[in-house]
Amino acid sequence: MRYLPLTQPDREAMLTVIGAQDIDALFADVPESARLTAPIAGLPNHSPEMHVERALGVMAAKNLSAGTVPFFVGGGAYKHHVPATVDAIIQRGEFLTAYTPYQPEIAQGTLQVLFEFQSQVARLLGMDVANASMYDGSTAMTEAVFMARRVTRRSKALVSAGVHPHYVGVLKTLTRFTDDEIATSTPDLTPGKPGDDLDALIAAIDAQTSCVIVQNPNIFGHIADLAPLADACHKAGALLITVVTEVVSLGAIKSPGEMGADIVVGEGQSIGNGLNFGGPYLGLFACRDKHVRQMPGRLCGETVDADGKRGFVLTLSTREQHIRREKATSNICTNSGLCALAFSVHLTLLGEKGLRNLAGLNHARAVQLAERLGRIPGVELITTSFFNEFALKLPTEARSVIRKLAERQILGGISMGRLYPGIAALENGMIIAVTETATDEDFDAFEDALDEVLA
Amino acid sequence: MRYLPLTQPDREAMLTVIGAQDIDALFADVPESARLTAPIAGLPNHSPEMHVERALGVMAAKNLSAGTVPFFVGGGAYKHHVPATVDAIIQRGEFLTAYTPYQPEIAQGTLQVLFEFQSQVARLLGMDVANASMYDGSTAMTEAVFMARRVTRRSKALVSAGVHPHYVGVLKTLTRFTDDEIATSTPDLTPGKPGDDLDALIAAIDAQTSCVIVQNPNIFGHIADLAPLADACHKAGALLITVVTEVVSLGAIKSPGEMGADIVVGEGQSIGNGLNFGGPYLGLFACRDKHVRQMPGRLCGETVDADGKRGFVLTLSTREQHIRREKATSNICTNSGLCALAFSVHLTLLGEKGLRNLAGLNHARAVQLAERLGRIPGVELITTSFFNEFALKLPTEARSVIRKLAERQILGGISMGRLYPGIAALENGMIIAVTETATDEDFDAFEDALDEVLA
Amino acid sequence: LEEPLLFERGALDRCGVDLPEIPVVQDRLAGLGRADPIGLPGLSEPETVRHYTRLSRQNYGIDLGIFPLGSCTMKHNPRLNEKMARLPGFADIHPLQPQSTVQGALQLIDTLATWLKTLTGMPEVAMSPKAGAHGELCGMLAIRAALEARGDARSVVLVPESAHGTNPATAAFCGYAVENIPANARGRVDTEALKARLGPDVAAVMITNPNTCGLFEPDMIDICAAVHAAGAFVYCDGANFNAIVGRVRPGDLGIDAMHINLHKTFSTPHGGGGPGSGPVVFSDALAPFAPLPFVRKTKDGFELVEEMQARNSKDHDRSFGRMVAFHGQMGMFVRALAYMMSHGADGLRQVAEDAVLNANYILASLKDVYTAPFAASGPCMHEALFSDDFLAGTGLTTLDLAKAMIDEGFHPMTMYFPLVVHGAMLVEPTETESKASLDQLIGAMRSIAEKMLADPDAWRTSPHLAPRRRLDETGAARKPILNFKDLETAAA
Amino acid sequence: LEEPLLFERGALDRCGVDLPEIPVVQDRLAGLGRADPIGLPGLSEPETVRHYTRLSRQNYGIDLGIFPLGSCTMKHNPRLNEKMARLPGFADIHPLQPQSTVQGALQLIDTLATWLKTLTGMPEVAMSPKAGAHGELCGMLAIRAALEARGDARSVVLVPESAHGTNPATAAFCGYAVENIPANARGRVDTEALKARLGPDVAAVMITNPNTCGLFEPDMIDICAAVHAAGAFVYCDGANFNAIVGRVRPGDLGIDAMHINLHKTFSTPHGGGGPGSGPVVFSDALAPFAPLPFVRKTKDGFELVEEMQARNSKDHDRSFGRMVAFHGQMGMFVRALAYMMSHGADGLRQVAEDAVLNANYILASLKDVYTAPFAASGPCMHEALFSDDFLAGTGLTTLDLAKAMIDEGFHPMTMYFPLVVHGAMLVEPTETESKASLDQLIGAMRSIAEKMLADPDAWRTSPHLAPRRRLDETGAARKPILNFKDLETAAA
Repeated sequence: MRYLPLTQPDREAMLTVIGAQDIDALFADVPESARLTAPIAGLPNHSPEMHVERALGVMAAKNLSAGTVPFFVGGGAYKHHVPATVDAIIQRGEFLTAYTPYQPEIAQGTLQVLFEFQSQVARLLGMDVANASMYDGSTAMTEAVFMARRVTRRSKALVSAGVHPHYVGVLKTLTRFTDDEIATSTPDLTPGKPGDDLDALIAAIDAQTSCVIVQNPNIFGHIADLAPLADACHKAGALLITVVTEVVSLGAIKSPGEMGADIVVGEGQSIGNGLNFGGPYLGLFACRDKHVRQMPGRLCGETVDADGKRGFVLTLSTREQHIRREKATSNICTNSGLCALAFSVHLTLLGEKGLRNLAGLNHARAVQLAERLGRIPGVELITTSFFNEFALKLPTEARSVIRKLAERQILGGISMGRLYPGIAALENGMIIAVTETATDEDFDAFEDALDEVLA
Repeated sequence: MRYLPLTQPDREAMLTVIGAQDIDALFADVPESARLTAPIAGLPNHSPEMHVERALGVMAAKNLSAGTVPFFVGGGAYKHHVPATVDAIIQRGEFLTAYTPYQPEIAQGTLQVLFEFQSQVARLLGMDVANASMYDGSTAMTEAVFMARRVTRRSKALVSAGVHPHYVGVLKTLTRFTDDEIATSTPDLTPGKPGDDLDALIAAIDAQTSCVIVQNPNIFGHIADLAPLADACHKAGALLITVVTEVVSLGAIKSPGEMGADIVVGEGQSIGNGLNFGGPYLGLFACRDKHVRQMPGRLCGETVDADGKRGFVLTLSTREQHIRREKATSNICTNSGLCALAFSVHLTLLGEKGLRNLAGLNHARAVQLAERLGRIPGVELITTSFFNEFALKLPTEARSVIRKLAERQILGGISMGRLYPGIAALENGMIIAVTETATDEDFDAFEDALDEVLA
Repeated sequence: LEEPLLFERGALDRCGVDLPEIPVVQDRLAGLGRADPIGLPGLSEPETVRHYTRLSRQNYGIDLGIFPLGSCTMKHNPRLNEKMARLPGFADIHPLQPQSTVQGALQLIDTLATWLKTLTGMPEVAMSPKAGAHGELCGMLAIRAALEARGDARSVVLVPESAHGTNPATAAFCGYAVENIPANARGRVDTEALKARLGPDVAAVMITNPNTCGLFEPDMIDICAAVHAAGAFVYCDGANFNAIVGRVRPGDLGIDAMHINLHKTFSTPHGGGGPGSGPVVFSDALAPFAPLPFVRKTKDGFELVEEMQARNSKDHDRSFGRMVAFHGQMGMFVRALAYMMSHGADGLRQVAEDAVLNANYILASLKDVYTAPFAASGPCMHEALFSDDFLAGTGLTTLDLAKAMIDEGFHPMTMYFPLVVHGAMLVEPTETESKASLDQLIGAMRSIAEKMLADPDAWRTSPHLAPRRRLDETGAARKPILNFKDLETAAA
Repeated sequence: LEEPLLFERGALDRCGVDLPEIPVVQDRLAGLGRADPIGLPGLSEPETVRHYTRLSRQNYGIDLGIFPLGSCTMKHNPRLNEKMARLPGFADIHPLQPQSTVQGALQLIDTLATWLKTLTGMPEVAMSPKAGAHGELCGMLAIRAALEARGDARSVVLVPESAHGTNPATAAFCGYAVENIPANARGRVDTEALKARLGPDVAAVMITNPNTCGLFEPDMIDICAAVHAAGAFVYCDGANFNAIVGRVRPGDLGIDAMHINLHKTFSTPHGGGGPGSGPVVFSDALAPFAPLPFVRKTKDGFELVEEMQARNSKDHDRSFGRMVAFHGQMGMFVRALAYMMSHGADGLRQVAEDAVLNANYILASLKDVYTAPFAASGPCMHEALFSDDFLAGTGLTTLDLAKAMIDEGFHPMTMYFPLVVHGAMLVEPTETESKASLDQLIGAMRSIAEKMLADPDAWRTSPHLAPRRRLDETGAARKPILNFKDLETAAA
């Protein structure tokens, strides 16, 4: 039992101090009928490290990992190259094995990182203030809807057809038992601006509207100017919530803040964090100064210590559930501190210059591939303005195409049939993401295979 | 240039402070004809991290790594399971990126580790005192021969036929231009005690003999009682040098110190360190108290600071070349500090109990496999007393057998033909090591394949 | 040396990465290119490493010493877990890859689910919740969905006053009114008061067991039966499952839902505040309402069921829906399973025993000096509760004591929680502390207490030896500075 | 908290590993089983992590701040290198596996060899030496082998007095008498004295360039020509190659052999004292004598040549033999190649330029306060040399100054080396320090010097803020305690 320091003599000496006859005496409050007298049946006993490694290694080897094949899957999670430095830093025991910084005097490391993270996120999103992270982009978006209700005291949310359908699903689940009204619609595959229903949204805003939610770039990779929508929201007293699932895009395109958003939420996985089969990821959340006291999640603030030295603390905790209990702004308790650290380290390595170059590279490579694939007979490029992700319309059902590509060891993207099950109009759609990790050989292999599969 | 912090404006500002017109002015002492005016031709320019990873990953993938196949190669380097904790600790920046502890006040971490390492090694080898490590086992053995000459003022070294032939090779190279006389012989494959020439060595000791060098377990895995040899050495005023290339054996068999050795050297790779294609490894070196001032290599000692607190420093440096220059005991300068740390961490995790269990497991598994393979028709088990390694005599040339096993993705051991090229009497010999990492399935696969290859 | 802010150190034109050249293409940014400076300072790689390494050294972590935060459970984080989570087959797979290419990942989730169900004695588990509080939400959503499915609109959730603050917040989030149930003098739920309050308006009782006083609720079976008899459900907050894992299966007590904090009981790292992971086990009554997606074993392998309407599934047939964008905290699943397999059934039982033994050892060793409000009622579970009553008259409080511990080299215990005890100090050593470590902590706590009683005035301003003295939290909240504002400096 | 010794913390029956059960067999230990206690204390895994984490925090490393040790070259250690060295294809292969199964490893060695040969302008390289001093030995063995091969027994090696201590030690090891050559007033070899000493008894000249005063030897071409004319060889100590890499190819100067410290010029980590790696480049004259084994490119791939007698090789046909058990420091090769590829030809040139620029910036910024014995003779290379002459009369020395720097948060420079300068202080910033970092160091060094001159008595007992005050090194050497002796404690 390599993790358990007590020896049998230790245990006996301690029982003596306690005055208990045996360990069972310490479990006296457990009803007799519920006491297990032996290790639980049906599970193996303890294993050497070597055996655990072997067993998990066998499971891991059954998966086709992104780095080993031509890879073009996006849809809210992106494969970018993360410098080795990032992982080395987050594995420092002082970061990895620290708790929430409840004792700020001995947690300045975590706290200064969070303050820097908040500052980086606010700038990246073009907003005044960001929190210290949330679970992921989808839950951050739901929290934004609740925040808009608190700010506006209205409860109708209009959701663009371009928002990631899983994000919409989460919002619907978490508002199922609240008074919120969620208005959504289904996108179509009309070439040009897929998922772009900004005009319809502007028309639908009314005096009950608490917020309008748009994603940019949207689920089909399409990018739009949100300024007119922001104006319409503000005229009607509603808030514009913008979702960003590929934050690297903000090195190339105007930030939601610059276009007038009131709340910006995002999935921060793209910077510093791996794919990890969907988690842990990093929810970003930012808003305007005037709304900060309605913001959910942890916040780190600057202050001074008894000697007047600058220091950092968790602050505005009067919003939180450990103080407010049932009146809290949210039931959220933990954040994604370690993922936020990884994000912050990677963004520090990039800096303004590196982020702009990285974004420029992603965009240029995506344009190259989009143009190549768009020339395949029967294939239509649906998204004409995009950052690093675009949709194609195939001459056949995309789910089976993706499957056939996978058989050829190519992870070619996402079928819309998987994201929008049961909607026939979308089933030939395919979403393709291109990052700096894709090589020319990957492009060749993908193009050849797609040609072959569609032939 | 991600590793270079200076910006172009920085460089210009600094040149101004220096009063140099340009960077070339700082290289004014270089003769005109030797000044390169452009980046060196024939080499690529700088590469993104992503590209370096890809290029090295391709090279790495061309190798058959031990953990992926049934693996039985030993001969001075052993595959043991190293707990993940070991690597996590040696990657702490404070250990990894420290220099030789020349300023002990801010290097107590390294120094205390070395003191603990020396203490662990001395106990493991059964000796009074160990140094802070050397390059590897082979160079440590050569240093031991020189030390014996300093102690005895004699220069004839008798080398057992059971010593690793590469170690003997290193000794011969490094004594080629000294006055040392090295007496060696070639082993044979007589079943029972291969490489055991203790009686002949005892007979050969004379008044010119500075030392006798034996390896235990020897290159064929054979283990012997060295006490009679130690007595004979001591009677003749010579030193017994014992080499251990598989230090895990010392959890199961008597230490060289217990059997009377005067100097013990070893290869410490087995504990805490990976195979690494042969390096970096960890030379162990221990001796009796009375000879400590003739010992080569760095030593760490306990002392006190100005407040009387216990602390550690490098000591007895009057033996070393930075003080003694041409009169130093050795030209050795660096040690294997990081490998020593890995060794020490792993041995701390094991402790006495764990080491004994690990050794017991290695032995039991080796006995199991030896008995299985020994039953294959035509195969003869040559080594009858061993720890975790033994020699077989095959009915055919072993080099080609090993090659055929490798084609079947089994790394089956070492052919004696590779270790002793050109010696026909040994070419059917094969040396097989078994550690805790080999599974029953590995045994089955090996036995079946050997059966097949020999059929 | 003080470490400046990144924004004071870096510059917009500094960079710690090298990238391939950007091919020249006609851009497709629709005129939406970002023109203005973003204001993100960069650093070269060596400067980055140094910045964060120096910052890290201003932190305390479990790797440095005991972290006795009660109800937070800071135990050893094995490095094996980190290594396993980084295997490319787990770390480098996309949540939307074809299922045929992630069979090992689905197998891992299924295996972990089996362990959780077996250890809790519950028939179903939802894996996707991202943290403990998210798990509570999952459980309460299932309860409300189940009640609605039977057309039974109920409006009240009962929560004991010793509950985690997240419990009432969660119940409110699901649209329920929250009513508190008082504790009895022994630090447990007042069972009679609870039973008395049950009725047709009560949807559920949320109860933490072992509770936040570190005590087992002895009437749990009885309570569950009464709640069920009243047509309501029992949600158990499983934050303290580490105290009983392998010794008690919560399912045997009669509960309907419970979340499990993988980062507490199963040692995934807290990382300065997260990420967590909060799978929820369910009873048969709630299983059909569990969220999407989930993993199902099929004859050929494993299937990830993402959408109900697309399939004719027999299980989860009335799922309340999706809680997160993808499938949960895979990285934490790998770590937790590595931990479970390492311990096994026998080791996990030992975990609970040692955790409880360590806590009782602290309680027994300090109760003559520290006020121990419930010590008379018998042993505690995994954490020992004290209060600062013994400091009455000195003007010193729990806070002063906690800050004094910092100067002795220890992380303090949890302060002022649970709320039921005034000046509470909740000490949770966990099973991964040695006796020597506990003796050190006990010695320091005794010595501080004795010195405080002897000379109170010397102890009002600790810590003195930490990277910072006491920080002005009031000032921070009054005029919040949440962002580095000085763009000029960064651009310089 | 002070961290006790492992032997004071652990116990023989504690263990931080779990192992499979041992099958029962008839042992084959020939009655040589180890019966007596070994005396090795163990710790559980959590205790082990904590012991070493705490110890690590008593260390200074380049990750924490500048490490300006002259002649030691402490530059940034990229984590990419660590990651690459841990790829199983490099880290988990055995040196005696069949060559067909390690073609990628041999390719890596061959690729690194090509880089080294190209950067130095030399036709051959021996990869196996394990460290710089081992490389010197390799070079001198080749020289002696070459001389013997032509039947030319020579007996003397000339070494400038500013040489690294390993140089004379190595020459002596190869059986040569060592004679010192003085330095001139400009800190360079006295070329005339050297030439005057050349003769038929001189086997070689060992020369460090850039030398240990941080200066380039301007007469190097001339010296090499003279040595060759006298029938001798030039060994160049390449420890300072980082100052000229990409700007000067040592082969163009006429040298015959030079070792390259991979851990200095190419950033492999020092790890508190090693491991190093010291490949040696050779001229055509010495190439046939290079050691075994070596890697050779064949038409099908790569071959590792281990034994001369077994093959009819055309190259290395008079190899002086084997220097190490296997093939060298593979782990360091991977790191060094990752570093080289990252920088490329253009980046490596920039490395030398920035290293030299940084050193000159320090020299220029401090020479008005610190005595800079050779500053008048022009720029330095990669390191700036000062002496403590400016402290004359204060009773303070280089040592006091170094220890004062510790209290300011810096690692001191190299003290009392090179020996040619009394009270020497050798400062090498390397190219991986930013200007801000240099300005901090310069500021601190100025301030200390000024305060020392103003009030000498306040500065005799530094450091005060380090984990330890000044340690009694004399006492340690007089009665050496090299081993924890108290077995009883450990067994308790």
